Amino acid sequence: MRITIGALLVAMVAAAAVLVAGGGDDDGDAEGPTIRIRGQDFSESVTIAEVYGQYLSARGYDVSILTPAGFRTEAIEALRNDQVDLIIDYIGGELTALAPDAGIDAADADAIIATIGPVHEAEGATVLDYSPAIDGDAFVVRGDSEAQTISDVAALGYVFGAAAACFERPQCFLGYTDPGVYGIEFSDTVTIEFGPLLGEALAAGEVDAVVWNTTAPQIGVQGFRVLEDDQGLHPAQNIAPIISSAVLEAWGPGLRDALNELSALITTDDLVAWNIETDLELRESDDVAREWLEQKGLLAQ
Amino acid sequence: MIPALQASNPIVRWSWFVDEWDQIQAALVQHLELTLLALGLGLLLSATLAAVALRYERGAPSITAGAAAFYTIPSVALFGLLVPYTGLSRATAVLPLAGYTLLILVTAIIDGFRSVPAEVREAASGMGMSSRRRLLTVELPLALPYVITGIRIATVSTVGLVTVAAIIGQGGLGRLILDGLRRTFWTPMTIGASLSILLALALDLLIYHAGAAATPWARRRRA
Amino acid sequence: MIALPIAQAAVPRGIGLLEWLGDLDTWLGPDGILSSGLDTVTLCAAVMGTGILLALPPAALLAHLRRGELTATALVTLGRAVPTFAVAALLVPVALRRGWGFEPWPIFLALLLLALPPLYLNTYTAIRHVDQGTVDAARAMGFGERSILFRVEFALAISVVFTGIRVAAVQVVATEPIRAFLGGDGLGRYVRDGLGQNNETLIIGGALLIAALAATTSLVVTLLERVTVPHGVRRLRLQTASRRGSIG
Amino acid sequence: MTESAIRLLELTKLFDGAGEPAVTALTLDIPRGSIVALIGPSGCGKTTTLRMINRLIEPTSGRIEIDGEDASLRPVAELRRGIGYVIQEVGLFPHQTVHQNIGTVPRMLRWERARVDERVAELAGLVGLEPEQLGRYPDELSGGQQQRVGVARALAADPPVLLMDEPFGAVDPIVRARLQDELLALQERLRKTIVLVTHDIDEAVKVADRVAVLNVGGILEQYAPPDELLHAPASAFVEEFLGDDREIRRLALKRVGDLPFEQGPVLDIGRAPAEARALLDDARSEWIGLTSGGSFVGWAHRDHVEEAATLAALPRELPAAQVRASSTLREAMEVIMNSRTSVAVIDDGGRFGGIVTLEQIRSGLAGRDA
Repeated sequence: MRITIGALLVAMVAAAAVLVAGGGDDDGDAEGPTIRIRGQDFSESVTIAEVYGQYLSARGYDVSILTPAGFRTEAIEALRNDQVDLIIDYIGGELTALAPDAGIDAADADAIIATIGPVHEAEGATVLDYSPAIDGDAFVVRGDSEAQTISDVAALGYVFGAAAACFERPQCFLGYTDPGVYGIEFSDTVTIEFGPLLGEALAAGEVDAVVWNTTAPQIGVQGFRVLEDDQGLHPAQNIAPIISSAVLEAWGPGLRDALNELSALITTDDLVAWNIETDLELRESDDVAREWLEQKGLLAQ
Repeated sequence: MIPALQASNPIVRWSWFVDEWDQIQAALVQHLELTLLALGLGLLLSATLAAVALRYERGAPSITAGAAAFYTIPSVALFGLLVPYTGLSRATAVLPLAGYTLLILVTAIIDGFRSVPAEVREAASGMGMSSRRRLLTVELPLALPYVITGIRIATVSTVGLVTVAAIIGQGGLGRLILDGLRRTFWTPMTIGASLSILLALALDLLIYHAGAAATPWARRRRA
Repeated sequence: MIALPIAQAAVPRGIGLLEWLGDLDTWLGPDGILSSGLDTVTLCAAVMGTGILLALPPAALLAHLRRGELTATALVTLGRAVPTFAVAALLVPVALRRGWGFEPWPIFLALLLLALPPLYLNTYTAIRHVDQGTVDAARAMGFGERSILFRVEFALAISVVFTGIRVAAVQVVATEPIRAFLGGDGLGRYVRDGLGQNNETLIIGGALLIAALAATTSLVVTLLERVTVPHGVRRLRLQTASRRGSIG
Repeated sequence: MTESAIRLLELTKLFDGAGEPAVTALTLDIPRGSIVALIGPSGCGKTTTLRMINRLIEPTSGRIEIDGEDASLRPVAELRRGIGYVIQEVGLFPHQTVHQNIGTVPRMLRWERARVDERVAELAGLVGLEPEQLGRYPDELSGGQQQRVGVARALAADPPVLLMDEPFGAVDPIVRARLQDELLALQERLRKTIVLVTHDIDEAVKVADRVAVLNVGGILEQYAPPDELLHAPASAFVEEFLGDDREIRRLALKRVGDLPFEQGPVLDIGRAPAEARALLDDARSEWIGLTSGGSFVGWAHRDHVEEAATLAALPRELPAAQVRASSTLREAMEVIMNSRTSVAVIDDGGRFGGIVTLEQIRSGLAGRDA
């Protein structure tokens, strides 16, 4: 009887040891290392990761699509710590994360790339060509709002809602309230977890304005409006792959070309369409990605 | 008042359950792995701490107080703090989870060993048992009912806590919950939460029966 | 798309923990620790009050009647296994759609669900295992059932009941910060903001504050117990309680 | 006196932080094959002394010799395995069956399984356990049964020495008396050297061959056989410890059969009434006892004898007090006093064995070696 429980404990510890030791997949492929891709923790990023992953996989690359997790901070840290090889991020966000005081025209995508490229390069990662697909910051109000531009909100005494990160960013809350930019005085602020809760809060009248993303499909469906960024505060938010330089080199120029080709094909409308499918039609990102790739004839290789 | 935002969004869409079985199964396995890892590590740490506490009586309150203090650190904060050091890795999930088991397990082990009647210890020594033999053949078996209860409580709460580790990409069933939250999609949320509860109950039952089989003499006491 | 960039303004990145905690502005003002802490304390007190009202009477009664032992254990295991964050998050959109707002209902209900198991189980276990001889003696002395429950069983069990209250209160205080992730504030705001801004000082500071409040809570319950419980009973801590699955 | 199995030499124990020693320069010879009781008030160090013998406590100074060998020089585990140890709380292992409990030391000594089984069965019979109880757990046994298991466990490896620390203190008086009798019967067969700690003077007097009375601080006041102890306390302390009724306790040490045989005024009913009258006059007795075929059949009064034609026709009264030859004098005295007479008939399985009177008992106590 003592043996039974002893054996149970031993088995438990042994299993734990095996699990800790295991986990890493063997890269048995002769051509290059496994390319690990991880999306961030919201549908669009997950779908994008699936699109890039399935695309590369169809082209014969050894790909592992990891469980989505975290946001930009975690994604960049994972790239630095060699826990992921390829991320696809929004360049405006990258700019505020890596070079917040660069003093460049944040609406100029090329200028952003010129700024963040060397920062990543120094840390062993390469920023590839950005896509025409844009998912920008959106200052969203209910359809019945009197405001047309963000400037108009200054007179309305709105309650403002956004995710925690927005409140400390010059291109977000700080910019809206900065007298030198929009100078809005909100009557109150609420921190809301990023995602559909923003729309729920807006619809319920808990807040009058939220910062969302331009490709959020609920904006149209729920009858909200995106106000014009008349002061040009929001940076350019094209998507762009950022890849470990070592992995890129190991696979040769073919990988760079393949990724650039794919990026060029994705449009803002595609992002919106994907988000509608995942968040409104409640379909799975991997299925959505596969159908899009099939439609574009990208899986036929 | 709110327009139909989404495609039909029942509490559980069973077709999703079938279609996404691979994903669900993987999440379940990962959940189980994380739970066992955290418990295994927690048990090792607790046994060590409890041994110290039992040997140095005066240290016992500080050890349990330390475990209690650790228990009050919000898991979200702890995961967040570890990410810069251990990344979005399994270790980031397992270390805090193991830490949270300490309060329950250390207390259980200490209680278990303290429950061994002094006269039983004395009889064992009086018969010429070495302290090692006494520990293995007398004290450990007698402490088992307490330890097993501790493991049961720790298991159930760890299974629940693992869901939180989804925020760092290691959540098992928490992944499904988070996915549902992200899209206000009830099905994965419901399935994730239900399976997590079922897993907890199943493990609880399993350990209970394993414990009962390992301590037949406690049958009457257990009542 | 919203980025999760680096904080610049309110709490500069790189500010030391002591520096942050040493600043008077950190403590006072509408977003200060005192006001946030009060928020948290109020909610937790409401949860505990409701929890005690909901859990103790049925637990005491069922234990007195010696019924529902299996139900108690099963319910409690179930309660322990329910992921609090999922429950709260699930309730938020529901509450919003019904016009109840972000707070306090979703987080209140989720925390209540967390508090009930230890409250119920410890009360049940404690009363259920009051020495039957003592109860019989009381009955033989002509105590009515009501007097037996209140003046004998509950009085003897009160120490273990307090353990349940302490465990529940500590768990509630330590879990309340998820509220900050679901449209509320309270002490969890510092952890939330710290995570959003990748600011370790805020995360650690926030976690420390919560842990400190939890420790204080435990102390306060212990003091309450000391004031309330007769000395003789306190030493009666039912050893069996912990083995039978109540926590403490 | 036979040779010593255990010798305590100037044994002293001073616990850390204690001002006074628990045991002070105690010297004691414990003869082989005898039962020695250590007795005294609480704080007299009797348990400490016992625990020093199997080195659960190490002495501060002094020496313990077992079979002439210094105990402190022997490996402690080996030493203890050769000494049976029985305590009041029994200390059975609750997670092991009775069988496993009894077999503990033999298993430690790596006996073969069959030999362990055989030994356990033998011991179970010896201490009066039923075979089906061997598979039970200690919790399923009564207190008396548990104590029997404890004794069996201590005897398992046939140790020459047995230490018993208030072994019967936790059971009720009836069971205690039975266990004491069983211990005596066991000792009859096994002839172990037994050191017994007790606080019950009756137990010490009943069971022990020699009694050591200890004062607070482990100071030896007297070491003597029970009868001597009771008859001649060596100090005021001992006298007070034994109590006012110590002489009465001595009655427990002697048996009716030890007294000189006395037929008394008893006749077979077949004899002539005249013989009876002569006997009554001789004995100056009011009553005459009648036997038939060697059995006592009743008492008849002198008044009736005067007129009777035959003894068999006499109206008879059954004896109010009866004892056996094996009864202690104390029992006999109680029986007689309860009967409101001054005489008891000795009856051993229907056979008349004589009579015993209060006067006889009193004179029996007078001399130490009566």
